[in-house]
Amino acid sequence: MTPILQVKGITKRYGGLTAVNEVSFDVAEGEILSVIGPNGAGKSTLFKLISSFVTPTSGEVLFKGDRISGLAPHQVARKGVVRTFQETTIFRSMTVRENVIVAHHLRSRASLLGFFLGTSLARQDEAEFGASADGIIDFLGMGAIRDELASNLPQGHLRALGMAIGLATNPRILLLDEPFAGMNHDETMRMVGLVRRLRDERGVTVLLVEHDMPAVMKISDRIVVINFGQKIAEGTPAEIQSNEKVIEAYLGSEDAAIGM
Amino acid sequence: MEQILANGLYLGAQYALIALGLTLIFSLMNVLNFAHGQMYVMGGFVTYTVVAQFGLPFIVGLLASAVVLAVIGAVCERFLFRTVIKRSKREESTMLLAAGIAFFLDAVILLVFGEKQRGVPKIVDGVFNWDMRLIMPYDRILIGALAIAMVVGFILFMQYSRTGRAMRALAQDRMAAQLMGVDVDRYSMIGFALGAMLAGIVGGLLVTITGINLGMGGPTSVKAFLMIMIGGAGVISGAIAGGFILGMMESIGLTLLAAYGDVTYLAIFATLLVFLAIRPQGLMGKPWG
Amino acid sequence: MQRRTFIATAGLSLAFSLTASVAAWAENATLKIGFVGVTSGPAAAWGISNQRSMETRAAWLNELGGVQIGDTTYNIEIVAFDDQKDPKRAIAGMEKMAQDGIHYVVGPNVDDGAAAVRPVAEQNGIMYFPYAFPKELYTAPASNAILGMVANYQSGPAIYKHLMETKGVKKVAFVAANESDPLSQRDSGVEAAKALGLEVVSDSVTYQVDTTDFTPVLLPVIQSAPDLLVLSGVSPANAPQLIRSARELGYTGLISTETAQDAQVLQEGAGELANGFISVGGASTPELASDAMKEFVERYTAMFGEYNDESNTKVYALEYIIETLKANPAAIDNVEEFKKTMDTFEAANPFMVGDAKLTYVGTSSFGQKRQVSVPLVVNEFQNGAFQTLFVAKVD
Amino acid sequence: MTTPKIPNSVPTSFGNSAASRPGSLGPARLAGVAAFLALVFVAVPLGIAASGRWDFYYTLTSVALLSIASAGVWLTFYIGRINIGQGAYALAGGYVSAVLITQVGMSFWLTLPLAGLACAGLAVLIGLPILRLRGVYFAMVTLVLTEVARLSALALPVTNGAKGITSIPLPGELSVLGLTIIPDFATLEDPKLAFYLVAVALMCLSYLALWRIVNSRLGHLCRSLQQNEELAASIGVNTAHLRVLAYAISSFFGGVAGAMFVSISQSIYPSSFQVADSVNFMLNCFLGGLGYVFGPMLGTLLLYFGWDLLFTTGQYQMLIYSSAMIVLMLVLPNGLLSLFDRKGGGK
Repeated sequence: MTPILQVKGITKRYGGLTAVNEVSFDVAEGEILSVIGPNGAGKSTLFKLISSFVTPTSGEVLFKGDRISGLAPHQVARKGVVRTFQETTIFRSMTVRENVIVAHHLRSRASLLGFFLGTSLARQDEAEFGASADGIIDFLGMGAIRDELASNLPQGHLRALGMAIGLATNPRILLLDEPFAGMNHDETMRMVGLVRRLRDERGVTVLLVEHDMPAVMKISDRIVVINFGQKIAEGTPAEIQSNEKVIEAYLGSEDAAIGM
Repeated sequence: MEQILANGLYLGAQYALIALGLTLIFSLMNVLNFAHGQMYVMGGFVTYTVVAQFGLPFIVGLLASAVVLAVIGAVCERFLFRTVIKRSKREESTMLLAAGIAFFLDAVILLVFGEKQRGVPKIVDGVFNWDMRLIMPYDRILIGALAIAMVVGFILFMQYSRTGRAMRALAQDRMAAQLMGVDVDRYSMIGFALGAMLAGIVGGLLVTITGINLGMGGPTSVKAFLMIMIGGAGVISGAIAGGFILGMMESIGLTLLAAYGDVTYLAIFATLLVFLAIRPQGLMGKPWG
Repeated sequence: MQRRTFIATAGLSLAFSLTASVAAWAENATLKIGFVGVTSGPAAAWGISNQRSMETRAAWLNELGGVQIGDTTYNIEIVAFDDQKDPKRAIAGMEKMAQDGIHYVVGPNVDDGAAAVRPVAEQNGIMYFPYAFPKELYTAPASNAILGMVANYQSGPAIYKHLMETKGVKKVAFVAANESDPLSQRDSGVEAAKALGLEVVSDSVTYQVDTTDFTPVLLPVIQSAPDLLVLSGVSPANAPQLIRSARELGYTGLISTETAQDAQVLQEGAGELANGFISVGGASTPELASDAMKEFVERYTAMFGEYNDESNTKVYALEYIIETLKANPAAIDNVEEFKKTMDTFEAANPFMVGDAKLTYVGTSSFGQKRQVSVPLVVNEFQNGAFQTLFVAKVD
Repeated sequence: MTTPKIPNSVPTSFGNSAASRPGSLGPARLAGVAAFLALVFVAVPLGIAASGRWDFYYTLTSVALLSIASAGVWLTFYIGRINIGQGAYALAGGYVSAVLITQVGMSFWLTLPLAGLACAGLAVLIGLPILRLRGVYFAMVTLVLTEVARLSALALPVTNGAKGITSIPLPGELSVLGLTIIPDFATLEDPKLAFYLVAVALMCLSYLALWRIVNSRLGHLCRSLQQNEELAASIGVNTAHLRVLAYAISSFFGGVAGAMFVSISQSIYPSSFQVADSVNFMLNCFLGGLGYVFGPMLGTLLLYFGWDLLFTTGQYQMLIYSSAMIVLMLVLPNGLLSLFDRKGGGK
């Protein structure tokens, strides 16, 4: 089976600095793949390269065999490659439900003019978006805060809302940017469960960039490790945990010990 | 050619000084001060009153302009902008306030100083004439030199004085500055006063050459906006560069395009639009100001 | 009425005008005369000199017991509207005048405003006296506008001709601000100069009104080496700077303009360099001014603290309205009567010495009498005051 | 530059929760609309006839037209852009109408939508590069745009330059299939009432359109853009496209208002709409409140009438006007309509 996403020799240079250097890996359909690496390893840049918020200096990203690097972010999203944001990026002055509804944009069948005129197709769309949004909100366990203004939410909920927004676009592959950052153990475990269900129940392929080792080990089917912009290892959690290079990289950077 | 450069340099020096005050206020408080031009006019009239009406020396007039405008600036910040910034949900609301202040100053200037063009006699007579290649009246050379000195003085002040450093910290990151123990309210007020003062000083300087009238406020603000767009909003070096570039463009444009009549400013604007389309943050600005 | 109690810079004036108004406020009827023009913002100077000269003259007439028109004695009340130099506001002002039952309005001060109020004036039967030069305002089918001064296309040729004959001017250059009024005046000036056989060496240079340094503007003009530099439609604010820059660039020829200037502004802004500058003035040069004009200047100064030389011309509109109404009282609320009277109207000119007359002119420029006859006085600036160069008449 | 703070009050809710379906007219809202229409089309003319204040017709006509232009500015605020350039489009719209009438001999009623469309087209050309700018940069560029429009009007041959276009005929008859919908204005004894009715009808249409935009998906997407452009892009919104679309609609409003003004003054000059007008359009929006669809209408009414009412204060008019503006800003920095926030959100 061809991989759903292929990263081929992607490189990004800023002036003299090479943030990402010749990184290649594949993501198979229906898998949860994590990209890890010490601070400053180039994870964020890699993430932006894949979601096409940044254009690569060389190399390319293919989605289902089509090149997506170089496209505008909204075009990439349109193909089914959708990212969430590291910061708590949401539409702050909308309610939770409005956030999710607006994110249904890609599923519109009616044109903007149709929506303006309130055609029956547009009304059908709106009704569907509402129902779908409610479904997503319930799925993520946010039913109680449905009509809360997003700017009033605590951080854990914001992260979930970010994911809900991503889900609303009906993605084939969801790119999660540090979904566990700043969470305590319980919250992390709940989020791990959510991401699993995302894949199991909705068939969404997940690629995540993360820092939190225990969570990554728990959640991932496979892991890609990068350091200093280069891929140093790839494999199952068990393989990564015993990889010399990886241990060295993490010890060398005095970052969190691995796999505890 | 020499003439064009000299004209551009002279214009640039005064423009830079105007832009400095505007950009200082912008960098500290994110306020686009629509009333900047009116403050400049106010400064001109104060100097005029002191010099031409009371018969005091020019330097006294200049000092009076500086003091009056600094007070006006401080009052505006303390009692108007601070309140609105705290209470408003959108920071653009300060634009409405600034426009209101511009109207208000216009009204005050009309009532206090009248509607006529005013000017003070030349402070130095004579014209420097180098073989008809470069003609520059001495008073213009003096004012240009003074303006450049002020720009340099301002940079040194921002670079080395305690107040200047505190303001730079504030401009860089308000939050961080607060954490580092910078008294944000106090330095915002000082910054605003200083910005207004700069506007007043330019007014005072130029009243000896161009004179001053009620109508110069609005257009001056627009020109100052142009300069900080060219250089990059909220960046001191950008304001200076913007001032000199606009001065040069005007000088060159008026000479080269004279035969085509009314198009110099149209050309400048068109260039600016193209430039900003390529480089939205101006020459030296951080992206998005 | 409240308008009379202006608090001017001198506290004296308050007391003066208060007593004046109280003394004169008998049981006279009130005749309202309107003013729609710009009295705030950048161009405030134009409208303010209008409004103040009207108010000064009105207060003075009221103090004398009012104006007798037909069998009724009226006190004059000036109703002023600030249009902020916005044509849209000017329409609102004219509507306000119509609402107040006013049939005679002075203003607006600029071309766009004068054109914009035309429909309102015509629909509501209002005669108005713009200080704007577009000919279509005064030529048929338009008939409600009366030009309140001498147009530049009338004074220009007179000045050029005079300078050709007396100073041997052959080459002329024009500079104008990049705005409607000055540009139109430049174009008609160029036309007039060419018609007189002058060589126009530069006519494309313009400047932004907010220019702070005119050297780069004037450089190419001076290099074209004209004998006469015409500052078309120059505002009093820009004139001294332009003169100064031209002189500092070494220009030694003549400089002239067809707009009215203020002597003190010239003196402050350009000093000696302005000597020899030729402009069009009102009727208060020492040779021409009657005692009434001198008293007007005194009263104006007492009321508002400072005189404005432009008011020499601007005092006339009100005088024309009142005198025409006196000549035909039926016109007081019927402008058609006013128009009929205009053709034959003649009255003594109180502001000029000798037996000068107030009449309506404009036949040769507009094909109908739609212009007040004010003396075309061409002045030369010398050491802080205007001296009369020559006086001419417009027909 | 930080992202703008956004009003907490949500102007409109959307989705099909029972409370308010998009675009649905509940009985309360329907009554409000009916009352408003009755006010502008019946009560105002009756009131003016009763009081004899005929000059109010022009004042209110101006308010209606200026509020249309302001509505456009408001829409650009809605996508998070401070627009101080609406005067440029009003001027352009005015010139399009004037040129088509005087040189092509087209009916005014046809030039009205054409003026709007021409401005929308112009906005696409200008908007493509400048809409990439944000915050004060966009604000300052648009401010310069008004000046560009004035200089272009002076320089272009088709505009008749400095002399302007004058003696433009009044709007003629508008008839469809031989049925007269609008009579020839020149045959009316006094076109004031006719102009007023046309202007308020246009205003009602414009605000209906604006209200529909805000309450339809287009409005929701605009709001998403205003709040976070990156996130909007990540959910598949073509942000560049949407910005240009909103800006074009905004400029359409400006063009229509400008063309209508030209038919009233029967003349246009390069100075007919100036920087001061552009600033005023923006102020109208601020004053009314940026979070409320009807904010710009109220703001225009207040600012315009405020100046008019101060007419009797003579030379202190400007002083009082500006002081009032500053005080208002201090007391209600979020716009007049924020007064109603405590009672549960604006309209």
